[in-house]
Amino acid sequence: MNAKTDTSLPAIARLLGRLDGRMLFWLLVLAGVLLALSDFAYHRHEIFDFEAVPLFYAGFAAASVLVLVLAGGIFRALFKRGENFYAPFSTDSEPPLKAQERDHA
Amino acid sequence: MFDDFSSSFIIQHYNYWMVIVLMMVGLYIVVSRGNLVKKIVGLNLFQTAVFMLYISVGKIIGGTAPILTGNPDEVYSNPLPHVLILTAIVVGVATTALGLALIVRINERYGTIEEDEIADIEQEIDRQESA
Amino acid sequence: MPDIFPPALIFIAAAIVLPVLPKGNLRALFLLAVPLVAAHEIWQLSEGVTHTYELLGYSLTLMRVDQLSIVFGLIFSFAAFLALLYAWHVKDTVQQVTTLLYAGSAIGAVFAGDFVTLFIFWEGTAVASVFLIWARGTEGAYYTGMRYLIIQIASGVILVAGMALHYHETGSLAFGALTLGSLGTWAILIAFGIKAAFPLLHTWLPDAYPAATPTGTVVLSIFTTKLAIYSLARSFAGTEILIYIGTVMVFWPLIYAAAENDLRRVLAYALNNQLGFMVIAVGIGTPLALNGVAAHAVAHILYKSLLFMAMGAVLYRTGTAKASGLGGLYRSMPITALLCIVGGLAMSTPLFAGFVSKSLILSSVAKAYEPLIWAALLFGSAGIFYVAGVRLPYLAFFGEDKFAGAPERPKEAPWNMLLAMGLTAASCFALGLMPATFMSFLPYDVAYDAYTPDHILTQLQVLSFTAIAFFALWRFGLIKRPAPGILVDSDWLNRRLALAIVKLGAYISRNMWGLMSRTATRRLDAFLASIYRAHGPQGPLARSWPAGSMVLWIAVLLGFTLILSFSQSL
Amino acid sequence: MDMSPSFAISLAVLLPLIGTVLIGMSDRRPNQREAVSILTSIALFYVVAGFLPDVMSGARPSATWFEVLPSLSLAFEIEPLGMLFALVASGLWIVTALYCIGYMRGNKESHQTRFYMCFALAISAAIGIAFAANMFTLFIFYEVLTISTYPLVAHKQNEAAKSGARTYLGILIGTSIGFQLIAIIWTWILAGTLDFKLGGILAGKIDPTILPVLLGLYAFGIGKAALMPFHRWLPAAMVAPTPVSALLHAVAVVKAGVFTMLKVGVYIFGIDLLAVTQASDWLMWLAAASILIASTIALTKDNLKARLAYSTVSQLSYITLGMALATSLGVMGGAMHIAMHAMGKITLFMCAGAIYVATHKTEISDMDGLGRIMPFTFGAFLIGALSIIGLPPLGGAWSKWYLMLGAADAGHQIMIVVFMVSSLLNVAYLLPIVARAFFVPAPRFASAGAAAVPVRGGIQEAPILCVLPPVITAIGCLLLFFYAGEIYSLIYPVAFPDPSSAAVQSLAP
Repeated sequence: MNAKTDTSLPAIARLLGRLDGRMLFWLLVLAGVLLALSDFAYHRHEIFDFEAVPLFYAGFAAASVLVLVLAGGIFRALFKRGENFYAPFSTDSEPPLKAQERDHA
Repeated sequence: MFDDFSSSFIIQHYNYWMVIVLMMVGLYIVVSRGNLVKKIVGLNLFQTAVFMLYISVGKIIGGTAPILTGNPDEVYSNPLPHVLILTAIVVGVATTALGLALIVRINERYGTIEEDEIADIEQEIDRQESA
Repeated sequence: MPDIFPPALIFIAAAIVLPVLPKGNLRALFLLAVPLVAAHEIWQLSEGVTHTYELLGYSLTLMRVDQLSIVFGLIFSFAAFLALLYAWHVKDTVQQVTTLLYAGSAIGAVFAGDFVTLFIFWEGTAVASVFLIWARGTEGAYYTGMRYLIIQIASGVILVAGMALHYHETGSLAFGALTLGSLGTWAILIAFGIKAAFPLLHTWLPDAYPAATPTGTVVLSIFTTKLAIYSLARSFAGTEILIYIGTVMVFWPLIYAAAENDLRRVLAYALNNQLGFMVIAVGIGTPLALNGVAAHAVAHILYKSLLFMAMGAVLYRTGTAKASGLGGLYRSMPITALLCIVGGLAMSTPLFAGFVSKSLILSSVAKAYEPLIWAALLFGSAGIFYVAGVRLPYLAFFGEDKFAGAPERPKEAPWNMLLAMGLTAASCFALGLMPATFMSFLPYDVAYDAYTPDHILTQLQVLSFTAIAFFALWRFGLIKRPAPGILVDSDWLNRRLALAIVKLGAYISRNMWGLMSRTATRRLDAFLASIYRAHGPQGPLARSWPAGSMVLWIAVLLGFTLILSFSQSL
Repeated sequence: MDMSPSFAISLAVLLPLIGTVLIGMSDRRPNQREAVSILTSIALFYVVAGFLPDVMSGARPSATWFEVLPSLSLAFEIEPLGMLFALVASGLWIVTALYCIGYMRGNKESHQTRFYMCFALAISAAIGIAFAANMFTLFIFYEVLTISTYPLVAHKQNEAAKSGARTYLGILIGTSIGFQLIAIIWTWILAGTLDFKLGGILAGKIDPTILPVLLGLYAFGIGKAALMPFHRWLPAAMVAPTPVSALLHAVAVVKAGVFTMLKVGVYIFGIDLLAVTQASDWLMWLAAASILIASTIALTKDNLKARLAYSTVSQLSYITLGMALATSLGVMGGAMHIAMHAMGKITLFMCAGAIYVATHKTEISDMDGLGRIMPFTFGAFLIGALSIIGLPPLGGAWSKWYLMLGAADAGHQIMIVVFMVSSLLNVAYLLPIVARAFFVPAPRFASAGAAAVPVRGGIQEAPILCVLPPVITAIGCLLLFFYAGEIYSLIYPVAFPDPSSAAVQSLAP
């Protein structure tokens, strides 16, 4: 089932369906490349020396995500426990909220 | 070794020494004899020793019996111990009578007047009661 | 201006009136009117001290109005309006009343001019808010609420202890700038720090927020933490240690947010991270930085509410907010998905409020020339966009369609939720579009232009490469949809370790007590028994002794007495 | 009301006694009996409140009944602390008198006449304690209070009640004869008087090194203050019907204890003497330990009344601690806590009774989901609990605040920590009751075979006379926050004696 063409879905859903594909990624890459190239065209008024390094921000952002993903992975490996770890003292171990509970709340 | 003082001390107080000996004999009998009648005898000996002690205390050398004679120079013995002991003799007789009466009762009850035998019987009764 | 009714009391009065109103639209309308009336009142306030009152010989200030309190008062009222609109469908009186009390307390605390008044409202926020968690009505929510409440009240009692010490030392109860140094001021800082979720004091936040009701979490996310930020800005502006505390706050929660499964908990951690931004700015303490604090609080309340609303809508419709059970939801909840994406963008994209406020904070840190802190903030900006702006919407709404085989697809969120989210998004947008108006509200009169080419370019680069990195890593399989399970945070220390220690202590003391009382009883019994043995009917001292030995003993006794009396007379 | 003060005082002490007689005479007519009980309570409150303006303006109305020995007489004098205690006891008696009717009828208790008679007798004793002018008078009424409450504790007359009452009587009489009486005689020998005098009567008359011993005799001798380890009577007395627990064990009896403690501290020793000699330091630590240990024990109790009883043990030590801090603000906090805790705790007890009347539940774990059925009762419970915890805007906040200030003044910062931890423990043992009742669904217990909640929809409260009084006192907790200033100015002359006054002058060496 392709969400992009599924006419039973609302128009916004179909639009979002397009984003879900490869297109978004390549659009982003295109925008990113353009923005990165602008570093060479535009001279910013940096306060810190290292800001002047070309592609500093782009690289820093990408590196941040990588660091975060890796750190998250390590934390997950170290600290992940079952949902019942604290049961019955937490809501994590409880079943999904039933419809009437949600309405009541 | 009897020098002048000590010999006179012992001799002059001979009555007290006699009292002490007599009293100890009585005490010894009370403590050591199991026979109740003998105990009473010991008690009486002890008692007599006490009487004699008091009477000796009251004796004044050269004194007469404390009966008024009309002579102002007359020396009398101290009347108080005598009176006291007169009473004590009466009490002593009564005590002895009571003691002997009790011994008769004990003899009837236990069939013996030996103290250790009585104690044995008592213990036997206790044991039976508690069992 | 004595004709102005204190806005906090508007909420509280409304909370008292509310239960007698009939349930339904009338009540919901009344609820919506309350924050609007309050906002209107606050709008009309002019700076100065109004409404002082006497309590036990203390001259207290109910309303101390300046630009800082007005900003917080306004955003609190407005956010309360949005949250109540979002909760239009809720019929539960308890939640309605406590929401009003909670908002009223927070606004009251913001306008408090002295510590006693602050304390009253401070505890008010603690007690009122816990009902939003308990209202979920499950065993787990009950325990979570108790933990939350104890920590919140701990903050209150530490505050009152700090107040007492501070008062003892200085004789002043004014809620103003403090210099860290004495025990009292440290206690006050810690009290604020608990509500501001300082590292290691933060566990209540990711613990409690995901446990509340869908609507309750939105309300919770608005007040408590921002009230703490306000208090820090009021009392501890320029305190250096806050810079380092804030830096840790930027990092630690972010890692958890990047790894969590429960998306509302992801948002709670993200919120904690954003508090770090504000704490750093408070630590910098320059007028520019404090403007940044106020601006970021406003922007952050709006976009974080929006994200919590979106996740609340997902929870409301699907029954879960866990990434492991979600995916592909854009098919059935497209508007929610779109608004969620807007919420993510609102955090730092130009044209949105978050961009302005973040630029303020970053600039203030740069001006203070703190390169490491600045880099940390940059990392935080990229990271927060990754966890809340990209990863979260993607996990919830895109990817594998988890509801493909379900008998019934989840429906789009109800109209009131959509409307509330739409309004929130619009306000983010409006503030971002009109930075000058935004700036004019801030406490200090500092000229600042967020929309320089530098800032825009920088921010766009950061955002686009963050997104690119996410999608690239997703393709390479380095980022995956998380499996069910929870992450143990430092809450393990109190929920497991401390509990175990307490249990061990209880076990030891119970047994020690038992042993002691048993020993004592045994001793006593033995003592009584020995007395009984000696003197009881069978006892040797009660038996009849032979007369002979009696006499002997009496003689011995008499002799002994003689010796004693003679030796005494000698 | 135009009465000579001495007559009015006698009237205040005798009114409940008259009430006792009248109650006894209307044995067969319950309506009349209860009307008498309520009217007496209102009249008593009226008489007691009549003293307030005078006392606040500095007057000290007094009355002497007769002299036992030269300078040792059965005499009364109203001073601020006694005024406060009398107001608390007589005011709450009205509420409790109402509540008694609801509870005793709702529960169909037997021997109600005896109950009401002993109750009035106990109030009379409490008023006597409050107004006593010397330690001798106080001691007599102290013992009367113990003995008159014994039949109340043993009311149910079953094994549990009898054994509880035995513990009650044993500890209270034992400590008062064994320690307090000795202390009183010792004081008499040292000071030659037992009159309460601001600034104390012992200064300069006792070797400071044995001062702690005398203080210890008093502290343990006042068993009603439930200082650990002589606290066992309080939980033991919880076998009594709830109104008894409410008034006597939350208000009259225990408050008589801590009131005596404050009196001894302020009027026998004098806080200056205690502060200078640091004789009360050990008592402060003991009270602190008592606070924390009793709170911890309360956490483990599932029986609601037992939990409240241990909570009382802990809260009473606040007052003892306030006295032992030996600072003005500590005394102020302690005195305020008498009123604040009385109001809060009576609310909690009456709620516990209302729950019992309505559902016959005594265990907290059986109360899940009850809140939706009894919202007023649990709402009042919540407010009472919050006041005990010390949260604004409820009365309990002020007393805790002054105790903390007192601790700061005394330089014992660690005591502030004790108060903090105790607050959190209060949260941990009081709020779960409300939270579970409102928010944890009930059914799992209904299926477990326990006494199930009658599952009819809507509200099923206890009789109105059981629910109204706790609601009134809950509102009282709220009002006390805003009117605490009145208590403050009432107690002020006691806590902060005028340094130029004769009483304080006499203290100077």
